[in-house]
Parts: sequence; structure tokens; C-alpha cells
Amino acid sequence: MTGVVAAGAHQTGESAIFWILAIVSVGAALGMILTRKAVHSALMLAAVMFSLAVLYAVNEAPFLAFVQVIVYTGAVLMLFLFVVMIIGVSSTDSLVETIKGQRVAAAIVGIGFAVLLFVGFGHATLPKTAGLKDANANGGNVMGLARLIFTKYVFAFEVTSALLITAALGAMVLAHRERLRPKPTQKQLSKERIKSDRVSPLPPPGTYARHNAVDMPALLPDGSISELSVSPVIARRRTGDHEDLHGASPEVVAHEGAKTVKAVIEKPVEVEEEEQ
Amino acid sequence: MTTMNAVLAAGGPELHPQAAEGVQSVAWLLIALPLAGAAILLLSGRRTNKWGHLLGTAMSLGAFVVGLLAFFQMLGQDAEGRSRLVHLFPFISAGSLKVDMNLLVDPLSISFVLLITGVGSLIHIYSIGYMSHDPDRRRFFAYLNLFVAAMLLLVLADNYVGLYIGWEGVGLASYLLIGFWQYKPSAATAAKKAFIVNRVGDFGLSVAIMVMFATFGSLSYQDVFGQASQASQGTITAIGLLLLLGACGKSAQLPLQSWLLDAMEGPTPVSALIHAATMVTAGVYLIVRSHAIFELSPDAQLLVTIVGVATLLAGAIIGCAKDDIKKALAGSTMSQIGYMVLAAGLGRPGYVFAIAHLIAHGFFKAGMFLGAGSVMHAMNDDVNMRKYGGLRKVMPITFATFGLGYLAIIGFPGLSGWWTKDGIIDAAFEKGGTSGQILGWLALIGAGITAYYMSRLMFMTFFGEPRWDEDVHPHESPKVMTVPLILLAIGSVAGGAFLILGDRFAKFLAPVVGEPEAAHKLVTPYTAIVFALMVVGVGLAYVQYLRRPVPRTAPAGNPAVTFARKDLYGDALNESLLMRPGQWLTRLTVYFDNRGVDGLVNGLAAFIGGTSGRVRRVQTGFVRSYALSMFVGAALVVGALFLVRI
Amino acid sequence: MLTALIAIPAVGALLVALLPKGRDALAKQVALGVTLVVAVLSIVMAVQFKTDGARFQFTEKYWWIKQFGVHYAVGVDGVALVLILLSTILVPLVVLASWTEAGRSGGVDTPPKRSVKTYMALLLSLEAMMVGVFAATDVFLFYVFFEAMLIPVYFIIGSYGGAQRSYAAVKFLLYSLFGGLLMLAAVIGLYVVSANAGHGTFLFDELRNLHIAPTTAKWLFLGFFIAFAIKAPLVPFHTWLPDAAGQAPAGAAVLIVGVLDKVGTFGMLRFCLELFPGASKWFTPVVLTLSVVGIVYGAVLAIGQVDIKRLIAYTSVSHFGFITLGIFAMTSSGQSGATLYMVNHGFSTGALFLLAGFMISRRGSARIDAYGGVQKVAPLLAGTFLVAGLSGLSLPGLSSFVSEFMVLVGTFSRYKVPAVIATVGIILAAIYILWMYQRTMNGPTAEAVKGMKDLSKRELIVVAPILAIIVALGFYPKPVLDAINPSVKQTLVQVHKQDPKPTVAEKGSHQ
Amino acid sequence: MTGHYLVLSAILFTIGGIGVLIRRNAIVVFMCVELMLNATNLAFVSFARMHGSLDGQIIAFFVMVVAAAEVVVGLAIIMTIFRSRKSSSVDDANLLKY
Repeated sequence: MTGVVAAGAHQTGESAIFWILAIVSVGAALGMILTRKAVHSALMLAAVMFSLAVLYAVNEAPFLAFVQVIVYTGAVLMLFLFVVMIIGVSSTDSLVETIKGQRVAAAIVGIGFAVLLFVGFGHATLPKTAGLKDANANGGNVMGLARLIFTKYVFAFEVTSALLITAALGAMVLAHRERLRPKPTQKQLSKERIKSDRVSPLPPPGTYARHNAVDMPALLPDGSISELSVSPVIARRRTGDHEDLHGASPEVVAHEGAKTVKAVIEKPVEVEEEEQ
Repeated sequence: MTTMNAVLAAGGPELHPQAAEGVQSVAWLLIALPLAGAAILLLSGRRTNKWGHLLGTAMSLGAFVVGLLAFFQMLGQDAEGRSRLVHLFPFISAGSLKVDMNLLVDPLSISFVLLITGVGSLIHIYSIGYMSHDPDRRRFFAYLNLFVAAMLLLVLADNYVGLYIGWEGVGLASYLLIGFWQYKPSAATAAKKAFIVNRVGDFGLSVAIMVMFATFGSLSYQDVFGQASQASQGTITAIGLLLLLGACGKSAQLPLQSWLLDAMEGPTPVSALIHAATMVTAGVYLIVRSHAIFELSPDAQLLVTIVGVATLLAGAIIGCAKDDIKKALAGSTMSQIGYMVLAAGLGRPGYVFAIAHLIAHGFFKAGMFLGAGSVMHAMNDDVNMRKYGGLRKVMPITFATFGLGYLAIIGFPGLSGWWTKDGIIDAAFEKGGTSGQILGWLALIGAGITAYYMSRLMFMTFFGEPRWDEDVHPHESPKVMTVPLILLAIGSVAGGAFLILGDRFAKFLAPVVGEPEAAHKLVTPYTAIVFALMVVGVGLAYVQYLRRPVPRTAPAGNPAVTFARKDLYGDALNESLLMRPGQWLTRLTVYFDNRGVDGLVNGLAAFIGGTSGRVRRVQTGFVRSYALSMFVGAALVVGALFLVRI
Repeated sequence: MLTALIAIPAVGALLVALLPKGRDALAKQVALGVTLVVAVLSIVMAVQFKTDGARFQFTEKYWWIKQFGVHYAVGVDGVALVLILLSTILVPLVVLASWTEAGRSGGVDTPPKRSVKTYMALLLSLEAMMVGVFAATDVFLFYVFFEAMLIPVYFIIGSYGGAQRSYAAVKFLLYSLFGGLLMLAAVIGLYVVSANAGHGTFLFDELRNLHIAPTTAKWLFLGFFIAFAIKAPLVPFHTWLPDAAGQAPAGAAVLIVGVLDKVGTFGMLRFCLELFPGASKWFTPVVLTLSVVGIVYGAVLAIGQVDIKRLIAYTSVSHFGFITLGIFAMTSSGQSGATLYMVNHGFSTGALFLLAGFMISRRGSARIDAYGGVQKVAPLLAGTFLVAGLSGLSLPGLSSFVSEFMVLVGTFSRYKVPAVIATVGIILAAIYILWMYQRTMNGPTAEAVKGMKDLSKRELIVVAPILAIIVALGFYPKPVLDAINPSVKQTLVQVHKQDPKPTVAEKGSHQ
Repeated sequence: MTGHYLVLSAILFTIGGIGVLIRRNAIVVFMCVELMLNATNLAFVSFARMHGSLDGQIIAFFVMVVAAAEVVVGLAIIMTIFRSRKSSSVDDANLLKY
């Protein structure tokens, strides 16, 4: 890809790309570890990965660049986002450090480590870049990689395949929830329902309320608030900052809704009569 | 050549015993018979309860018969051939240490054999009556037989190891017999005390044996005495002093005398046999047997005489103050053995008198102890003389035999004690020099005190008004007890004269201890003094205990009397110097071991445990802490790599 | 022959362990049968042993781990022979003694924990290892047996012991493992030295002739010696013994003190002295000091004990002082005496432990003050106890005396002061034994003891042979000494030491 | 030019490492781990170019595969933990301790 470009121009072009992408990737990386929301972190990571993909391409590794985009940015990051969504997209990390001295220590160790590496690189005498022209000569980069993978690294490759299968199985096993008691049949369910206090289904959330978010309790026809309408899991985690409520808590909103409903109830006859 | 020199140096006793023949070649029977008796009686259990005492007595008598036969055979041999060796079996051999189990039959050992088996058999017979009501009579006879066997081994062994085995064997028998009524705590304690104090003496004997082996490379009498003159003076003196320590333990000489008085807790026949006639005289035997060593070391000899004199006075003083008839006799025993030790320390003229006095003492003291046993039997086992009195009428035989023994011990002219004791006193004076004079006069004073305390005992027991408890009805003992008394009394009367007259015994013993320089003079200037002192002693006792009534409870005495009653504070001294510090040391050591040594170990364990407990806290459970340490580790590894590279 | 002696009990152990549950009686019978067979075999072997023959007899040698020069090599000299005999004779008696005690753990206050058959299986496996450790002539094999022995003992103490059994078991294990570790290091060191010399081997015969640099030899000696000193045990490594012996069931205590500890002294004689003669001589003053301290210190401690089994254990500390003293005196009578002492001590302490065990199992307490006047109610028990005790205090006529006498005489001819101090031990021995005897057996019969039964037939059968041996060896130790002397002579040749001549003879030769 | 890539790689790696240390959300921690892996990949790729050999790229390829496997399992674990503890904070899962 880059072989055709003259050395000097190639240098300039490459450094331009490098500097831009370096700044972007470092910035994104910092952003990733500093934002409070996991979703933002994932997006920042995507940015880093894209930058790296381009840098791979610049480094005469087109195959890896594509793999990076497809596997990492495509598959792995999607997986991340998926899990983030399951766990709760709105949850944010608290910024208060709980382990004493962890941040300071992390900073010192991190910076010390980086300094060590820099010093090492500074002292290292790197040979002149050889370029992959010869290596990619015989059928291109993909062919070159394939040749190595299926000859020299074939054993490692096979092991990797085993690893992947195992990982897939492992993920399935882990994600699978063990059923502790037999699945209730419809008959059992209906019997239980008849025996229970409430035969009818639970009221859906948001019914008659001014807001239809799942954590908004429904208003019953008589204007009272029904806590049954909200799933207990969500009720426990109710944070209350729905933006369209303008800072009011769901309870307040619900009460306002209840007033409105009551007002409506006071005049239903007229309305009906008018209509009739 | 060297042996010849040794022979000359030692004064010519026979050093090359010939192999034994005839009865003497089965001298092992002497030991085997009573040993078999003991084994049968101990192992057979209750089955032999009925006739066990008869078997024991028979075994003892059998040994006596063998001893007599051997003795008569010896009389038929000429003087040079009277030491005979009986080879039994090799005992220990390792490298240069070779000890054979051999027996030496010579005049000295045969004298002891006859005394032990003779007096021993009489006491066996006496015990049949004395112990007739005891449920454990069989065991008693087993122990007696065991004692006889061990004592015979002691005197018959031809080397110091055999002697040592017998030495400890009699110690064991003494332990068992003192503690025969072990359910009495006092008896059990006395037994233990006797054994332990004896062990202190045995310590000396053991070290002496070690020194001998290191010096002479052998432990048989023949080799040791043969080479004795070649050893350095220091070594010889050391051996002598160590042997003396051993003798002190066994013969209850100062400073190891304290056990003998307590040993009276044992049955009275035991006191008669072991603690009067035979075992306690083993120390005298040891010194006389080892005369070749002592003669080479005047220092050791001097110490022997000092110990002897000190003990004879101490024993006599204790004897004056005791109201317990057996303890008074025990004090007397100490005192009389003091005489023998003194004699043994005096060198050649003394040996004969030491052994002669030993034999005479064996008779009269055993007789008196048995007599005391007879009295106790009559008095419901009460030993307090203040509750006796006037017994001569109800117990005529006991009184007569006891009285003869009494006359013998105080040195009434013509009786055994007079011959032998006067001989010792004369020998002390003959030693010459200041030390001879001092020893002689002290021995004289001792004779006077002897007369006093024995008369006191005699008067309190047999004369005066009866002071008996109400329920006591004294009676004469049965024949099985009185016949031995009579026989022993005959020995008390005639033994001394038989031995001393015409230097008969001196000539008999000459092959072993050497010929005395001059024939013994029967009457010396000191004879009169001894007699005078004796009369004074008896008179004093007469005034105190016969003219005046004897109070039933002991009056509070002056400090001197208290001093004597408390055994010259010997026990108190032992207690404060040895027992109490020992107990403290023990407690301290146990504390040190538990807290110090073990504490150190457990402390180390606790330290490791504690440290782990603290280090454990590093495992906070926070993954990020672990990650941090991993990161630090990685940084360190990288840093180390650079350090190596750069 | 030797392999059979090792294999039979090992197979027996497996067999007993595999027996069905609940067949306790059968397990006991099988165990007794196996141990009797082993005992008879070992006696046959002893009879065939030629005292004037080669040093090691009944030898067998096969490759085990060829890469490291490890052989399975066994063989016995006189010393090993008598010790094997000691173990094979004691084990059946212990089995018989544990007939009823095995199921009951730790006396009365603790419920039974494990089955009888496990106990028997552990005993049998212990026997196999004890025979193995004495028979091994390959240092590595010796080490393996040395360490493997700990396992059954650990379980015996830990499962069948008294109230503090787990403390005692762990302490025993840790002490022994610590010593074993040092020894392992030394064993490896030996191999390295031999490999550097051209021929890597663990065979005792080849290592004997190995030349080791003095400094190296000292370190290797220390490695072996500390392991053996812990095992023996020598002051100051002794504190595990009272706990282990005090907590172990009586039968196991017999084997721990009677046989197991002998491995330590045996090792000193066989390995320390012969492999590192120079270093041994260099360390002699230290060892002699420790021995003498041990004799007196152990005896004083024994006097102060209130627990019978602990008391016996401390007397053993004192006696082991005598044994090491004899070994390091480097005279033939000292070393022969020390070896004989190992045997005698095994029997006399064994008898003491067994009898103490019988007594404790009746009363349910090991405290001395819980007894009193036992002689009145149980004369046989008291009598046998007295004989065993007297053997413990080395009464002449009983076996211990001969050995103690030889040790003292042998030591004195070279080292005067230690011998004299050690002799004080005989006084202290009288105190601790007789005082204990007086407090337990004499005096008025204590209330709690009144109903005590005398020895049963089975118990009598257990102690009678031991007491018979004690008396027999006391009067006629020659057969044992004849077996021991040639090996000891070899040892002395190896350390280049001769018996000191009597001073008289020396003086004579100067003239 | 290789030096620049390496420095960039080091910086990214360190940032990732610090992220692992300071973030408590298990998912974010995982992302940081991915960042570290990517950083090393960059180094491998640039080394490959420097040496003129494809081996570096192969290693990077394998790293990606392993990373993918790791993410799958790791996320599944996070899910499981979340399911039982209703939390994805790594600090909450601290029961395995002294």
C-alpha cells in the first residue's frame, strides 16, 4: 500500500497521520478512563481502536487493520455495549475512591512505569526500519500471513481454535442460569393465581400517569397511586431524574397526576351526558 | 617382674589364685541356691504361700552347708593355696574392657560367707515365727533369699563389677525389705531414702571403678592390686577416697549415715540381718578387700580412720538419746561399724580386728535385734522403751540372750566384744604419733559411751517397774524364735575368744591381708582404762535409769539431748542443704523447660503464626490492590532487566 | 530376607486396612499373626547372622532411580541386627497390649475416633518402616524410610492420643520434619560431593570411602546430626518427646520412645561417625556437653513431673544422653555400651510405658497424685512396674546396668569430667524412679484405686517376655555384645580412634 | 519512526494500566485491559515492520484472538456476578480474602 510512495514523502505523510492519531488515541484513552459512564468509555475505546487500526495500516499491516476494525470495533465492542446495556446504561461510577491511597499509588506506579519504558526506549538503539516489502512480496500481506499461520504457527493456530471453542462454551455455561426447580406448568401458574390475593393482572406502569416511564407508578381509576404497577426491582433503583419531569420527583408528578384524575372524576357525569 | 614387685610391695598376699576344686568349684551354688529360692517364691505367686518360708529357709541353710564344706576344704589346703578362683562365664567384653563373672573363694570371702549364711539362716528360722501372722510372709522370705544371694555375690566376686552388682543387689533387697510394710508412708519413705543415700555412695564406687579401669585396664582384684604400686600417688588416693565414699554409703558412715535410723521401719529380722549383721558391714569388707590400694595411700587411710572415729562417736551419742529400742540399737550399729572402719583404716594390724569385730558384732547385734523383736512381739509392736520395764521376769530367755549380747558389746572381759574391741583400740594406739593417740582416746571414750547407752537400754527394757500399756500382756516368744536367740548368744559369748586367742583368725586371714608384724598382746595398759570407762558408763546408766523411776514420756532435755535425739541434725542438714535446694532446682528446671526451652519453640511458632496473621491482611480481597501489586511487580521486573542490561 | 521383613508387615498393613468394617477382632488377629511371623523371621535371621562374617550380611542391592544413583540396598550389621530384633519383638507385644485400648482413644474422656483396624494397619506399616530404616544401606533409602516413619506415628498420636493429641502430633511432626529437611539437604550435598568426585552415589559403602573437604564435611555432619539429635532427642531438641509420648496411646509410646528414637542414635553411630569422621571428632566436645547436660537436665526434669508418661519420657531424655555420650566417647566399650543401651532402653522403657499404660487405662488418669498404694490391690502390676523401673535406674543385674556401666567406663577412659558428671545421673535416676514408685504404688491405698484390678493374663503375657529379656541380658549380655562388637570396631577404624591404653601400661611402655 | 510507535504504545499501555487500577466498574476495567492489549499489538506491528518479518503481525493476530476469547468469558463472568449481586463494581466482589 505504501510501497509505491517515495521514501521522503512517505515519511512526512506517515508522521502527519501518526501525530494526529497519536493525539486522538491518547486523548480518547484518557477520556476512557476518566468518564463516569461506561457507555462513554466504550465509545472512547472505539475511537482508540479505530486510530490503532489506521496505524496498523500505516505500518504495512492491512490485514490486521481490517481484523481490528471487524473483530474489535465490530464484535468485541458490541459485546461490551451489550453488557453495558444489560447492566444499566444510566448507572455511573462514583468518583470517590474507596481504597486508601489507591489513586496516588496508581499514578506513581503508572508514571514510574512509563518513565522506565521511555528511558529504556531512549537507551535502545533501534535498527533502521526494514519494511515489509520483501515479506509481502509473494502474494501480498494476507498470503504472507496465511503462509506463516498454516506452516510455522499451525500448532498455535489449532490451539487457538480450541481456546475459542472453549471460551464460547464457557461463556454459555456461565451465562446459563441453572433452573433450581421444575418449570411451572400453565396449570400450576393459573392455580397459584387463583389462590393468590390478586387474580387479575397487575396494572401496567404509567397508566393514567402523565409519564409512561417504567418507574412511574400507575394511577388507579380512583386516582390513588398503585405501587404494584412498578416492578419491585425498578422501584428499588428508582433514581428519579427523568429529564422531561424538569427535576420533579416521580412521586410529586404522580400526585399531580392523581389530582388531575380526581378532577376528572368529579365531572364525569356531565361529560357523559353531554356526549350522550 | 612387675607382679613380683607388686607382691613385695603389698606385703605378700596371694595374688594368683588357683582354680578351685571340689566343693569350692561349685561355689556358685552358694549364690544360686538362695537366688533360685527368691525366684521360685516371687514367680510362683500364692501357690507357695504355705511352704514358701520353709523353702526360703532351706535354701539359706543349703548355702550355709555349701559354705561350711568349702570352709573345711580350705582348712585342708596350705596357706598359699587358699585362694581359689571359680570361673563362671564371660560377662562383658568390648574392646579392652573384659569382665568375667568369676568367684574368688579365699579366707576373707569364706569368713563372710559363713557369717552371712550362718546368721542369715538363723534369722530365716526366727522369721518363720516372727512373720507368722503376716499375709505376705512368702514375699518376705523371697526378699530375704534375694538378699542372701546378692550379699554372697558381693563377697565372692573376684572383680569390682561383680562386687558392684552384689553391692546394688543388697541395696535393692534392703530397699524392698525396709519398705516391706509399704502401706506405711514412713516405711516407703525410709526405703526410698535408704536407696537414694546408698546411690550417693554407689556414685563413689562407680567412679572408683572407672578410674581403676582407666588406670589398670582391668577390674579384677588380681590385676588391680598387682599393678597398684605402679599407679601415681594421686590416682591411688583418688581411688581410695572414692571407695571410701562407697563404703560410707553402704555402712552408714558419716556423712551418709542418715538412712540407717530410718531403715528401722523394716521388720525386725531385717534390721538384724541387713542393718546390723551383714549388709552394713559391706563397707568394711570393701576397705579390707582393697587394702592393697589403701596401704599405698596414707592420706586415704587417715581419712578412713577419721570417718570411723567420727561415726563411732556420732552413733554412740545418738544411741544415748533414743527411746525407740530399734533406733537405739541402730545408733549402736553405726557406732560399732565406726570401730570396724577405724580398724580397717589402721592398716595391717587392724584388718584382722576389723573383720573379727565384724563377725562378733554380727552375732551379738543380730542377737540383740532379734531379742528386741521378741520384746516388740510381746509388747504389741511398741518400740518405745519408756513403756517397757521389768521384762526380765516374763521373758527369761529373751532376757538372758539379750543380756549376753549386751555384755559382749560393752566389752565385758572374756566375751566377744572385749577381745575384738580392745584389739581395735590397741591398734589405734599402736599406730603411733599424735593421730594414733587421738584416735585411740576417742575410741576409748566411745567404748565408755557404749557401755552407758547399752546399759540404759538394758535397764529401761528388762529392769525396773513395768510401765506397760494396759492392754499389753507380755509373754515369752515361741521356740522357733528363741532357739536362734540362744545360738546367737553362744556366738556372742565365745566368738571373740575363738577368733582372737592364739591369733587364730590373723593366721587364717594372712593369705589375703598379710601377716601382722607381731602377735597380739592380750592385755595392754589400755585394757584397764577401757574396763574403767565401761564401769563408769554402766554406773551412770544405773544411777539414771534404775535408781530413779523412768518417766513414761520423754522429759524435755537440754540442747545436747535434743541434738542427739534429732540424730545430730543429720536429717535437718540433708533437708536444708540438699532436699530443699533440690526441690527448688527441680521446680526451676521444670519451669525453665516449659517456659524457656518449650516456650522458645512455641514462641517461634506463635511468632510465625502472628506474622502470617498480619501478612494475611494484605489479602484485602480487592482485585485492584492485587492489580496494583502486580503492576509494581512488573515495573520492578522491567527495572531489574534494565539494570542488568545497562 | 530383609526385604521380606519389610514387605510382610507392609502387606499386612494393607490387608488389615482392606478388611471390612466392624471386623475388629479379625483385624487384631491378623495384625498379631503378621507381627509374630515377622518376629520369628527376624529371630531366624539373627541366628543365621555370623558374628565373625562380613560386616553387612543379608545384603540385597537393586537399582531404584538409576539417574541419581539411588539403590534399593539393604543389609544388616550387628548394630542394625539387634535394633531390628528390638523392633520386631516389641511390635507384637504392642499389638497385644493394644488389644482393648486401640478402640478407645485417649482414655476415658474422649470418645473413640477411629477404628481398631486403622490403628493396627498403622502399627504394621510403622513396623515395616522401622525395619527398613535400620536395614537401609543406601543413604537415600534411609532418608525415605526415616521420613515416611513420621506418617503413621502422626496419625496414631493425632487420632488415638490423649486430650492434647493434635498439639502433640503437630509438634512431633514439625520437629521431625525440620530435622528431616536438614538431613535431606545433607543427603543431597553428599550426592553432589560424590558426583564431583566422579561417581554420584548414595551407597553407604561407597560414601564411606569418599574424601570430603573438612568444611563441607562439617556442614553435612551438622545436617545429619541435627536431624538425629531431634529424633534421639538430645537437649535442647527434646521438648517434643514428653508431649508426644505423653499424649500417644501407651503402645505407640513404646514404639516412639523405644524404637523410633533409636533411629537417631543409630544414625549418629552409623552415618555421622562413619561418613564424617573428621567432623565428628571436631564436634565431639559439643556433643559430649549436650549429652552430659541432657543426662542431668532430663533427670532433674523427670523428678519434677506430675504425669507418669511425661516422667518416663524425660527419663528417656536422660538415657539418650548416656547413649550419645557413649557414641561420641569413641571407645569400643563406650560405643558397644551405647548400642547395647539402645536395645536395653527399648525394652526397659517399653515395659515401663506398657505398664503405665495398663495402669492408666484402669484409673483413667496419668497424674501421679491420682494413685497411691496400688501395690496393695494390684501386687503383680506393682511388682512388674518395679522391675521395669529398676531397669530404668540401671540396677545391676538388669540389662540397663551393663550398658550404662560400659558407657561410663568407656567414656571415662578418654573424657574424665563428662563421665563423672554423667555418673551423677545414677543418683538422680534412683530419685525419679523410686519417688514415682513410692507415690503411685506405696502408702495407703487411695480411694480411687481401691477397685483396681491386677494384671490380666493377656497383659502378663505382654510384659513377661520383656522382663525376661531384661533380666537375661542383665546377667548374660554376651550374645548381643558379640553381634555388636565387630561393627563398632569398624566404626572406630573409620574414625581412626583406638581405645586409650591404661595409664599404668602407658607408663610401663615409657619406662 | 518505530521509536514513536513504541512510545505511543507505552503511553497507551500505561493509561490502560492506570485505568485498571482506578476504575471500579468491571466493564470499564475490562476495556482498560483491552486497551493494554491493543497497545502491545501496536508495538508488535511496528516491530514487525522494523524487522521486515511478518512474525510480529502473527503474534498480534493471536493476541487479538485470545483477547476475543477472554472478553467473551470475562463478560459472561461479569454478567453472572451482576446477576447475583446486582452490582458490577469490582470492589464489591471482595469476599475472597483473609
